[in-house]
Amino acid sequence: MSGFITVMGLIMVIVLTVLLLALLASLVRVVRGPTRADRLLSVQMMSTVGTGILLLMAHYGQQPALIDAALIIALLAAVINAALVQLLRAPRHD
Amino acid sequence: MTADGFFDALLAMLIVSLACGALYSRSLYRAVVFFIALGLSLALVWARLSAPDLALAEAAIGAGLTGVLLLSALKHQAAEPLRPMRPSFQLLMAVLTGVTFLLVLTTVWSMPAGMAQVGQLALNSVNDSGVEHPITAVLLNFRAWDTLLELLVVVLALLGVRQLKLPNDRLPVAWPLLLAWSKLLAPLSLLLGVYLLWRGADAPGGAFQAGALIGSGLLMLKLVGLAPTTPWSHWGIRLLVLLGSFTFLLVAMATDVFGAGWLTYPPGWNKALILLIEVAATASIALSLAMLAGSDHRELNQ
Amino acid sequence: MTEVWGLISGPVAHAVAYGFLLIGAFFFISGTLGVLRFPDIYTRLHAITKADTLGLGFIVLGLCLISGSARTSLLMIGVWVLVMASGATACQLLARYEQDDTDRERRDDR
Amino acid sequence: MTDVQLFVGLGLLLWLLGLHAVMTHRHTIHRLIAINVSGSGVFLVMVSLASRGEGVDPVMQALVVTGLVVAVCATAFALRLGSARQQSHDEAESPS
Repeated sequence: MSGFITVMGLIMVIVLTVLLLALLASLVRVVRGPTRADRLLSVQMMSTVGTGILLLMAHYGQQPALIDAALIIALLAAVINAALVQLLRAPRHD
Repeated sequence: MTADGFFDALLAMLIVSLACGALYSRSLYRAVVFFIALGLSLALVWARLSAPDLALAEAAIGAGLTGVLLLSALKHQAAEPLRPMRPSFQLLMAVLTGVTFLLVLTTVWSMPAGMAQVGQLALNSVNDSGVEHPITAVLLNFRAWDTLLELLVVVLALLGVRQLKLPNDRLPVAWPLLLAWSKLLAPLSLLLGVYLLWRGADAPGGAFQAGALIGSGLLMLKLVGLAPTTPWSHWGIRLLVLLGSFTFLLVAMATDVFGAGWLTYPPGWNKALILLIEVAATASIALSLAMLAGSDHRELNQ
Repeated sequence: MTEVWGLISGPVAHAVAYGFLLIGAFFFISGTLGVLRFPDIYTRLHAITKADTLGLGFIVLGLCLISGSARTSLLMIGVWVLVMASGATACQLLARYEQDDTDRERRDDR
Repeated sequence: MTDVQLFVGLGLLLWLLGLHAVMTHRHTIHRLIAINVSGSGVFLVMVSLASRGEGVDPVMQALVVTGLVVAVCATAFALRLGSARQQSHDEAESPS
């Protein structure tokens, strides 16, 4: 049984590592761009990956409150996208 | 190297590269995006350091509000060229900060393990505070003075912004998709905020996280032009901004005059009083943060 | 009923759950590759908002099976639905922003 | 090196990187970002020191929650100050 549990732990670590590497990879998009939307796309990606990591950590570290944090991050990534579109859009020439 | 250590090292690497990106990008927009991403990742660090309260607060404040603030500041900036300082000066500063880093690092690493006495004291007396969650107990009972002053800082910041001559600009008309989306998102943030406030008594959450969350929902409505105007000249708005500090001060004075002393809640009443203060503080924080970030000339300077 | 519950919380279900986690990781890898390799913003948006959301869905599914508690599972499914909705909307918003930006003069990205 | 030491080191690094950037940048928004980064470094040091012992020190964490809210208020005020300055600068430059 103990062997079974360590396999599970290993899978958990593998998945967490994959997600963290995805987070690091999204930085490439911020650096290389080339457009503004591209750079903000990486924020969207980080929020999706970050929610995944938080959910896994909530299970792994027995901290159910992290699920709430994941919920908030998902919500506020959407707010940031909306803010970009509203604030940095070229104003209409009327 | 253990699995946990590997995870920590990756996380630390991520944070350092994000910070370097935020600090040393040539383009201002890139720096802002890096900074938003840094806020998101710091939430992961707080989660790792078993501080879920902070993860919640950072997710709401560091990732959401600060991002909107910086993006709206970016809008007003002219395309000012970034003039770096002389290389010799930069090098000097790098050497100075490097030496400081080594000195402080050796000091902090040699600090003894174990919790400070006051932390232990707080943990031991949570049961007398009226709430089960130790951090809420510290914020609203043991160190309520700090929290009261903090609410005043929020009000002060808003008053400070009122003194400035703000640019009077109009946002473009929002796309229908954005309107529909924010009509969905704003009630959701209110719901989630109330949920966090309610959970704050016995689990991570509380007035600040809830206030920041509701504030960002309100801010989003302001950005797309759906929110009713909140002019400072209206007495209701002023009352709502000051509600948190007033309630707190009233409770403090009442306990001082009729009870055992300044902010020493009478036994049996503490849960109700804490809840009262928290609800008032949440409303004030939400409105103040939304106005700090999103109100313009018409609303703040009459 | 007890038999069903035993099957859900038993070792078989756990094995399936960890399989779901691995599938989720696979989708995250493919989404990341898409973001790194695809040629323009529209295809990259596609990679992020489809592959990564699907990956998160599998991870949520796996964690739901492992946790076996209704409240946690509901919250996690809520997170997934929210990410799905925000992904879809963000995709549209960013793509339109990009188009709006290109339609006008090509602004440099300071 | 334990995890606490790693995160304390990381916090100090953030603090000093931010400090360095505050001193070497001229643009308002850049400087504000730098101040916020170094603030996050300070929070990081405090929280990792709080998780040294057996349990988690609630006083430190409560202080950091307070600090986050104060930081965002100060940043908002400073950014508004910056854009107000920019505006008066523009008005002084324009001939009208």
